Amino acid sequence: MNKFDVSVDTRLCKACGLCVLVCPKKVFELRDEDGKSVPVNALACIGCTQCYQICPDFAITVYKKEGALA
Amino acid sequence: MVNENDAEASFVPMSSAPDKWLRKEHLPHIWCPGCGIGTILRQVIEQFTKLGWKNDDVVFVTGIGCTGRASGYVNAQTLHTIHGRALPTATGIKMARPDMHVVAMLGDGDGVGIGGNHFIHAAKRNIGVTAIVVNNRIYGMTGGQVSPTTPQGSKSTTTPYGNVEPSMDVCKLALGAGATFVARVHTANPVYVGQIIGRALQHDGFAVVEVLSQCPTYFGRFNGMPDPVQMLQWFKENTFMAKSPEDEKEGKIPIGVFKDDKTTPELSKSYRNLWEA
Amino acid sequence: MAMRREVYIVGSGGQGVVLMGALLAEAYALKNWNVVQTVVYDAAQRGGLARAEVVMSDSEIYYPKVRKADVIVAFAADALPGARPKMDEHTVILADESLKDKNLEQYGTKLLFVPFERWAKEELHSSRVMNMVALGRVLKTLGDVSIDEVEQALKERFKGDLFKLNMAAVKIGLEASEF
Amino acid sequence: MNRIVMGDVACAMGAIDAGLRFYAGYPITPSSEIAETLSEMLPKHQGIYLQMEDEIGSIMAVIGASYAGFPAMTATSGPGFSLMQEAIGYAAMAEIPITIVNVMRAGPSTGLATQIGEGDLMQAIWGTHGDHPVAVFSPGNVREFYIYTQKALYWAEKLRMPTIVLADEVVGHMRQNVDFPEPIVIPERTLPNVPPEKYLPYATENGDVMPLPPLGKGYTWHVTGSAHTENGFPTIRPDKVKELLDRLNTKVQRHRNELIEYETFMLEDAETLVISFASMGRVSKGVVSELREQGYKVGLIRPFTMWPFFKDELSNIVSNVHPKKIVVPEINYGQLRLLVEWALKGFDIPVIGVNLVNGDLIPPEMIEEAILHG
Repeated sequence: MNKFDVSVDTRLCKACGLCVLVCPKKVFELRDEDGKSVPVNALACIGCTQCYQICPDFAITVYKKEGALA
Repeated sequence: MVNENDAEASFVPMSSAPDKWLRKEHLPHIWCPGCGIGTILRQVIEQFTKLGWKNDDVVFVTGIGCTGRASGYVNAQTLHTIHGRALPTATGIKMARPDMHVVAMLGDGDGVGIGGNHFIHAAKRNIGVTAIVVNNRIYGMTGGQVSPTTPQGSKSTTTPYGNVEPSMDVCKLALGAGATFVARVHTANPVYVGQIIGRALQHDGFAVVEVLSQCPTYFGRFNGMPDPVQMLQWFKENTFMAKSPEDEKEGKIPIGVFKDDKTTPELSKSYRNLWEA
Repeated sequence: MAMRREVYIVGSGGQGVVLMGALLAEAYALKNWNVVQTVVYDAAQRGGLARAEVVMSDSEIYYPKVRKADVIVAFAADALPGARPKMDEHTVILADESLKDKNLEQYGTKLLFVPFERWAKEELHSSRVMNMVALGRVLKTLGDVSIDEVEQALKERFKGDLFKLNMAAVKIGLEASEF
Repeated sequence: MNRIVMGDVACAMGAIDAGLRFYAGYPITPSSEIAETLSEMLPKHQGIYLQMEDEIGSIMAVIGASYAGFPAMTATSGPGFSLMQEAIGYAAMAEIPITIVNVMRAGPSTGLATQIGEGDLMQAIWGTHGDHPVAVFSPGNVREFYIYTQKALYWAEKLRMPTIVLADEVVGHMRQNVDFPEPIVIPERTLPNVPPEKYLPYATENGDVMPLPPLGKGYTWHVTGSAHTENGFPTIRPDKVKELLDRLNTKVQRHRNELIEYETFMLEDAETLVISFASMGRVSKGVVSELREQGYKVGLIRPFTMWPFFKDELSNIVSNVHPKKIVVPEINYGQLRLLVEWALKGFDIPVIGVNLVNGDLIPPEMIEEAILHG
């Protein structure tokens, strides 16, 4: 079971693609219709937050599972 | 393997900074796709969160230009002042209320162009203000004109044949004027940007963090790097860790903390010695 | 009829023109007269033109500058041509004796050369207090203020030896006989 | 108590007695004595004196300090006043209380640095771009410099706006014996009567803008010089922009009756009415007084509030007194005269200017000449 999750607020995303650049696990893809980022592979997220740290649009949130035993 | 406690488990955001420090109702912000200002602002609010500061103890001051709009998005005491004058405004605030955390976020035009003299004198006074200079090396808001930090030879809407003038070095200027904390970072390494801003915010005196930032819309597009990814790549390849902005290495830009002087008295506190006398 | 005294002091920056005017005003203020002092000076702090105009009246002073001077004190001659409209046949010019060759006779008023600077230097070893010698001499000419009143004015400005020096200088001017 | 005080010093004393806590400035003749005096006095009153790198830095530091809760002012003369204009507009738009003292000197540019002029009247009223409200007070002697500095500070805080004291070199540099009145004290900042989450910094309360809360009390709001809504954030919505600018421009007029002050002197039966401000107002009063003694029917109005202009009041006075002509002496080429002509549009009364700019006061004889033969 994955301990992390990631979401992109498409209202805020401006399709710059920096999350795609920095993600070591290829979590994101830019969708065809408007180039905005979609976490197509969120299950692969390792919680490194690089996407979160660089996203200039405050569009990305990385979640950590709490309450579960590690 | 499914854990039996999963029923009570929930996913929570890894950082509380956006909830606490952003005026989310004003997003999306006005900056272009791929602009570095948002990345830097993200790092600033992450540090506010780490330091445990209260929203109404932070006064966040900006001038005019792209970076000038940052104040509108921060959930603090915010002032969007006039062009080039964020630092004297911040100086007045800090002098009146030394207990406040006063942060000024400036662009390169704001900081060392129209506001250059204020920058020099804020450094000379060692006023307890953190100056984050977002250096995208161009005037973005007005459509891509040359700025004081545009590299010699670079194109802009007002240097169509390449910039004839040499560019200004923000860190050397800050050091020369007496700033007590001086550092340069770039947006290709946001976590390091955050670390250094965090040190600057805790510095008791005038702290300057120059953040090299990408403007893909103007600087990038005019100079062969229209994609922000290309610009970040350029920062990575053309910078090196150094101890001084005077250090040289294959024409690259020195990065790092160049000064961290904790002995020089901060002005808003030292002025109050006159009160006791 | 209201009493009005008008004194015009001209000199170079650094000769104590403004201070002299201020003390003159203060001495009269102690008598409960209204006083106004205005000054005009060049950009240069030392050596440039300096003028002080002092008006004292037992009623309200509207025009704060000198209209017809009762006394003009001249430490330097440069400003005198500009002061000509402020002179009439009653105006007394008290000029430092160093101005004897400056053709001050042309102004056609009561003209007296007084060795302000020489007395200050000879008797008090300080040419700096020539303005206080002149103050004494002006007070003597006007005749409204007693020595006690000047002394009080000086006491409010100077302490210790500085007071003694300045007071001694004023006395030289006040007690000078006509010559 | 009767003591001899220089005008600039009286301004500084007035500010301190009113509760000034912050001064930032840049030295310029003939205002520098205000800075010198405050640099000595402010630290003794838990206040701050800062000499900034220029006039723009000075007024911005003043805006910052006032925002942070310290009653604040700056002082300058014409060249510095010109540099401050953009920031005066910012203070008007952001509704941050500040006071600017302009000790006027003569002529454009450096002009006559040490001598009197009164040519900044229009600049004080309409100096900045984009049409903004200010209140302008003008003292004519040392005592009035003390009083109107306090009134300017008081009204700046009361109406959350920039106010200007328009003195001149003679008022600033003259030493005069003076008996100061009871001080007018700057009102203290109080917490808004709504909780932080309900606070709208630019909403109105009884027609006036909401009070500024002290910093660090839970209220976080945004200040901008851009057009904004009640919550302080930029807007380009035409209805909201209009609402803001209408409010800014009417708030001075709404308080005009409290703001407007002027002195009348020997108006009864006056066939000639003299209107004059600052130092020339004082000189003119002397001329009127002398001419009355000689039996001439002449009266005087000395405005202390230059803006809002006492338009209605002047027009009422003229309706009652019926002067045959109006004489306006001023050390410029007719700025007050223009305002008087505007106020008296519709009256068929000649308005004669007495104008001389040579670094000195206009001599009484010139005013007399205009009254008797102009």
